[in-house]
Amino acid sequence: MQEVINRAKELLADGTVARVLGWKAGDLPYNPEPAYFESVESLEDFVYNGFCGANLSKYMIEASKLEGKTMVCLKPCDTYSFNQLIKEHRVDRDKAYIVGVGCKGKLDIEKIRKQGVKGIESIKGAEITDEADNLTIQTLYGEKTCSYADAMLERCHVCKGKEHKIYDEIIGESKDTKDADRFTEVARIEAMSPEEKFAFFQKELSKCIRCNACRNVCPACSCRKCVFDSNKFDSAQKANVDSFEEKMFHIIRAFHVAGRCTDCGECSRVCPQGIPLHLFNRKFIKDINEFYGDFQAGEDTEARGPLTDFTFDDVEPGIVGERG
Amino acid sequence: MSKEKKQAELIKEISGVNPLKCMKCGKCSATCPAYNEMDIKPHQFVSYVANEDIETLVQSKSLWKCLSCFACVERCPRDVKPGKLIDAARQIVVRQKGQNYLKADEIPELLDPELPQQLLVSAFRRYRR
Amino acid sequence: MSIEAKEEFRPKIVAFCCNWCSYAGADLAGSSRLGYPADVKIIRVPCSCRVNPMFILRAFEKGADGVIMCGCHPGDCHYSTGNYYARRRMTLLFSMLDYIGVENGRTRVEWVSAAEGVKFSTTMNEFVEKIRSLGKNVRLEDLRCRK
Amino acid sequence: MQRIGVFVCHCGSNIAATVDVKKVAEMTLLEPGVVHAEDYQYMCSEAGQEKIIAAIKEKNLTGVVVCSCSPRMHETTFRKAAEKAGLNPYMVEIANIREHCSWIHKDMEEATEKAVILARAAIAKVNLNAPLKPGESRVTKRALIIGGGIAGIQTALDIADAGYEVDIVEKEPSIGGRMSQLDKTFPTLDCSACILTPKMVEASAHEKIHIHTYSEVEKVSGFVGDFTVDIRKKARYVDMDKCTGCGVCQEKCPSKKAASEFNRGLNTRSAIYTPFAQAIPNVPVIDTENCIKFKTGKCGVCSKVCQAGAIDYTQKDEIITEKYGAIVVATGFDTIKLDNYDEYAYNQSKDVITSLELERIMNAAGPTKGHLERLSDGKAPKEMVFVQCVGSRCSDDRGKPYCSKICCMYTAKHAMLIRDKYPDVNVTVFYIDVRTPGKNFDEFYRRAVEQYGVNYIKGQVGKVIPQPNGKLLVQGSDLLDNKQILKEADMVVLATAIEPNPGVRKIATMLTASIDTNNFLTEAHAKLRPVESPTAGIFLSGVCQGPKDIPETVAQAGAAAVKAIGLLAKDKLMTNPCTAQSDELLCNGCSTCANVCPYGAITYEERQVNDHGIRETRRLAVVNSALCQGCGACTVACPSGAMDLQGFSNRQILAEVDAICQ
Amino acid sequence: MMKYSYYPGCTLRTKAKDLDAYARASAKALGFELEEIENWQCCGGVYPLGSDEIATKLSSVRALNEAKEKHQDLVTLCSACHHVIKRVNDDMQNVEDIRTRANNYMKLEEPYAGETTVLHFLEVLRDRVGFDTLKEKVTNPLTGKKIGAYYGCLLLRPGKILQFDNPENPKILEDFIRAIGAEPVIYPYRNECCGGYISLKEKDMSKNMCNNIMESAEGFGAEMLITACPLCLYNLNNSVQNGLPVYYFTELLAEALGVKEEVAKA
Repeated sequence: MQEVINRAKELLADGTVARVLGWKAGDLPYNPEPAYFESVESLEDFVYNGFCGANLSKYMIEASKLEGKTMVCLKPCDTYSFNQLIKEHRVDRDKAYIVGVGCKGKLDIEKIRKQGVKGIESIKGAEITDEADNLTIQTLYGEKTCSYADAMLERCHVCKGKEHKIYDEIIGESKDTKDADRFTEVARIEAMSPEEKFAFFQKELSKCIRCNACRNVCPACSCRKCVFDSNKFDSAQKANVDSFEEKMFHIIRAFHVAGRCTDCGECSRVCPQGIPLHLFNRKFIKDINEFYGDFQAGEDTEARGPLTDFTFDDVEPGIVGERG
Repeated sequence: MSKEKKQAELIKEISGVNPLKCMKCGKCSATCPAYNEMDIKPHQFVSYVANEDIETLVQSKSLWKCLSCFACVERCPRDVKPGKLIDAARQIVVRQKGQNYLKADEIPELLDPELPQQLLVSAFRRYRR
Repeated sequence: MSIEAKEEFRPKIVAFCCNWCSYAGADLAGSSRLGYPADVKIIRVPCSCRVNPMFILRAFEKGADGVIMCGCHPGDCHYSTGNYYARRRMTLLFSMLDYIGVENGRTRVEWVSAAEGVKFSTTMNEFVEKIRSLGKNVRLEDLRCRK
Repeated sequence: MQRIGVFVCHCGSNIAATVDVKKVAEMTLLEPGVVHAEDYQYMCSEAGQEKIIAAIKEKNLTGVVVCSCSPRMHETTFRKAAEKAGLNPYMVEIANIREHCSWIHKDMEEATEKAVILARAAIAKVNLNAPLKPGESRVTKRALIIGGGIAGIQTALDIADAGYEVDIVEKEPSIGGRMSQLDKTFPTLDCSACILTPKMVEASAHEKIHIHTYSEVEKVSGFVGDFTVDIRKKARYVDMDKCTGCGVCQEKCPSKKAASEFNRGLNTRSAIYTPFAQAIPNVPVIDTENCIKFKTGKCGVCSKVCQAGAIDYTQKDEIITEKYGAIVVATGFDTIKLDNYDEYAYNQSKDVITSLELERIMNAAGPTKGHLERLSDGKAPKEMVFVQCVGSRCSDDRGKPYCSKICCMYTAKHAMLIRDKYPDVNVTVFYIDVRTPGKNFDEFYRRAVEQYGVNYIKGQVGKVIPQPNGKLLVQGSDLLDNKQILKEADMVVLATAIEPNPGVRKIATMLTASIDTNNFLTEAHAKLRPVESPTAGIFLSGVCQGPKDIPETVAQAGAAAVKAIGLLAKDKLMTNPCTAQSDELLCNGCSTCANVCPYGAITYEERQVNDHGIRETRRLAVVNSALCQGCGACTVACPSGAMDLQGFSNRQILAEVDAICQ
Repeated sequence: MMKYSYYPGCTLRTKAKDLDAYARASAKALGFELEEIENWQCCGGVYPLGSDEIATKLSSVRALNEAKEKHQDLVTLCSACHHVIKRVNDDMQNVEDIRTRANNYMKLEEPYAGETTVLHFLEVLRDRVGFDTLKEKVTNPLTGKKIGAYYGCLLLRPGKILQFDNPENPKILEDFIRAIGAEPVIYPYRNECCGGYISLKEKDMSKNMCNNIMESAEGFGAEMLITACPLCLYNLNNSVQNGLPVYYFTELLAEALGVKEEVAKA
């Protein structure tokens, strides 16, 4: 962390960048939040630890409009989103100084809580340089430990790799934390009967309160104005009126980001209701891989997205029924 | 539904043939190796079914002269398959009790020591219920 | 069996037809008097690639029991490539609908050329039959909008 | 709120017999925005149009819905009528209650109910319509003809005579097509070459006609009035400018074993060759597959003997790119392969031939120098049998379901010519039906029977049985005598079905011209627009559209030329105003729309916008409405909904969906 | 050694034992084995054309299913069995009604839906062994023999379903004849019916037809005929006086492979 801060200070001091986009500590030990730092002094508040899951790519859309360069800290998986945003002309590469920060998997406080850990005062082992395999948690009720891996975000278990896809420099080591197949859950649902599938999604989606947190955090959902807020489709909605509208919102959202979604998992991370929203996006990713060949959005800034491309002998939509 | 119509429908159902597809080119009759033995010719079979004159058809000698060699089926340009119609008509006859073309007591005199099993088996299948 | 006579289920079916092939195919079905149930109502779009998944979901929301999209055969699109994009879009959309438990068969894509009046009619007959066998769309419709 | 008038057409009894038109009019009056509704016998008639005009004027209508036949029939008619009354034509929508309703439903109640719903959808759409103005696009005054047979040649001559530049692209080394292979033509028995070659010469000498033989269309882009086409000129290995056509190279070429395409493989040709003596251009090509020089590197005889030094083994294929306002397809036909019909013993016996092969045999320049003889042993035949409908009228997927149309007549021709030239040869024709509609056609066929004594037997042939003595036993039906016939023949001629040239599918795809299951190009309207493809700017000439004989082909070729001239005569074309448009406040500038645009009609600009007080420079999509053809691919690709299609907007289509699902 | 399920059929057990024995011996010489399926029942000799008949198709389905369970292809030798079983298999693949009803009768653990590949012995020679390989293995080529192949009707038709060879101009037997070193004689009647099915009751008629076949083959120079069908063999032999000799193709195969003697001894 200190290395990043030192470098940020240098870049600010020599005028290479006008500001630094990183994280600052929140009110609790496990909720750091994205922040801009415009002076060397303000960097005192900079933090970077296992709880800095937030993907800062999307902030660069606004930062690209500002005067001067912005130093942005991107984890390996965040760089996919950044690439995708470059491809869509939403961020200006020249306005960004990308520091690829090391990552050994990010933590999910909910997972820690689910292990029965309450009244958290401080957490040790979440530091990025720390090689500890366990987290030591100081709580009101005494010290608890839990393994780092068990506390990781779902997305880190299906890590895309430790490589930064785009950067100006890299600070710190990264680790590939993949230990699961990312399509297991999708495949499990696919194997259900229609009734079970419907019941599953109805149960999950009925929790939706249309807070739009998923949309707001999503680096692919970067429209100036969402269709669900405009009158172009008579679809401006305030809240869901029935179960269909939730479905419609989430299907269309997933459809709009299909072929563009890098599977960064931010939607599920931020959902206050804990809806596994990434299951929609991953379904499309799985289908795209199966139907049109493996594709990873954000791998580079050139490749044509699968929905703006075709081959003469693509599968017919009837495949859905035939596949059963 | 009249009896004739019913029988015609039955033949169409059993054979899966639509006689209306026939364009009366005569290729079936041109093809048939048993043509000269037949009183009603293969192409006429189609017309008899289309005209629902099944009684004449089932009385005809042709029923028993057809070799089931499928040459007409293979060559029919309209997918009408007269051979299937003939077989269906034969089915109608043998399914009616006592209408066997081959009587059990006829067999011994027809037998010869070289006769392959298959011939008897198929004769039974073709001519008896 | 209930004592009351069961009212025949008349599905609501929306058919999106591209202007150049399928709409003309439907016209040909008409001029050839090749019937299909009145449950099918056609919406003319310039090309199958004009069909937004929103339109299809909206139809279901408003109570459609089935939605079919027809376009030119791949390779014959009036706009060269429109139906290729449409094919990918619909494949993914249908797959998603299947994924969330909407019965397979409520959606369909069929390529019908301007010369295929027969195919248009057969397709619509088949589709209506399929939707009738699936029954009312209860999974996706918006109950508020039913009269 | 619009003020909408609804006009319900009876179409005589076409609609009114199944749809309660009065009720439709009545019901639509209840719809929002509708201030007027009426029904009339024939809305498309002068009087009907007057009614629309009057109502627009009297009731200040801002929108019109006509419930009638398909918009593909009369949308333009009604839009013009609205325009006369001062209403923007794009404020008119059609509810198709004929093709999509009255013609396919029987029950009045049901049909009426559906008609009302279709009308509602149209009304809902008109409520959201906005006036549109068409743009203009230019017309390149040059036509491309694909195919250099009689159809292509005739179309080219007619267009060129009207003063426009024409390019003919022909894939063979010479123009002339199938007609150049024929010996005589029916029903007047002219020599085919005698009437064709003057036309070939005329075309090649015409200053406005540019012939590209041994060439193929490689790529087509653009749209009506403004096509861009890449043409591949295959390497001939002979310099067109230097070659004098002396023919010495062909004479001296040591490789003479290649099957002659022109003679249907009945004899051979040299590796350097012109397909026939009157070839245009009279410049040979080298067939590299059979050329010793190309196969082994040795030889070079042709180069040595060529006085003009025209042989150039290093020639490469060349791509030329040209712009055209109109394209005419004249790709013609070939006979089908007979591999599915071995009962006729075509593959088993040399003496069973197709009619086209007989043309070559009868032709003085053909493989037998015009003598009728058996190909197996060179003997003169005494008994000839002709079999009709070989592969035609077959619905069993071995052959073609359609009637090839020309066989009855050319078989009568063949029979007559043989009986005339060789009176001792007996000719028997097995036929299913003799079809001779056409001027002097039936008379022609009757002459074959009455004057020339050709024996016509009604019935198909089941099998042709080669005999040990070299003869052919023909087993056929005589349906009129109810007999099976066994006839011994020396030669059997099969009237083989014709099919569109196999390459046409690829061409149709490039042109986005629609094609039917038999590979015939589809016409814009089966009766009323028979020489136009539904794709604007593409015209059809000859057998590529359906089987036809020479007079019909020439007539259609002329018709296609007139249609093309009609297009080329215009300086500008009104473009479809139903184009895409981007809402600059919603556009993300993400380029997704441009990625799916087939016309390259979307570009990006950095522009100042004022978004609710926020002034900033944004990257924005801009649609070039002259290039946009209005497919709508971009509108669905656009995630924010910034891109919308005029005339088929998101809200209009949703309104239709809502009205139907109501 | 490659193993195939084998369906001999009734006649090969009785009157046409030779056809069977020569085939097995030849198979061994060629490196594959015919494993007779257990408890096979007669196929019925005639494909039941009536689309509503199920019971008469069940014996074929049983044989097919047994091969499926053993994960083997099903080989037949008799033309009639081949015809019946292949067509029933096609029904099981493509005719939903027949498939459902047959499976209802059969009560199998896993329903049968035409998964088994049915091969005629000749198809094994052509597609699996290969005529080139066969040619190499021939030790006793029948050089100089002019042989006419007699196909009859059951092997070839309906061409679309049997997918055996071009029904109007077949060549598999001719290729076979070449492979065993002899010279094929092509004659037009080789795919015409011999009238076997009616020979029981219409002797004159079938005699006439056999004569046509024999005369045509003889006319083109054949010295003998070979066939795959016991019925054709019987009929050709019995209907024509002093006609060409007719053999099962397997007999000549065994001879060419040098295993004929073994069979004769056994």
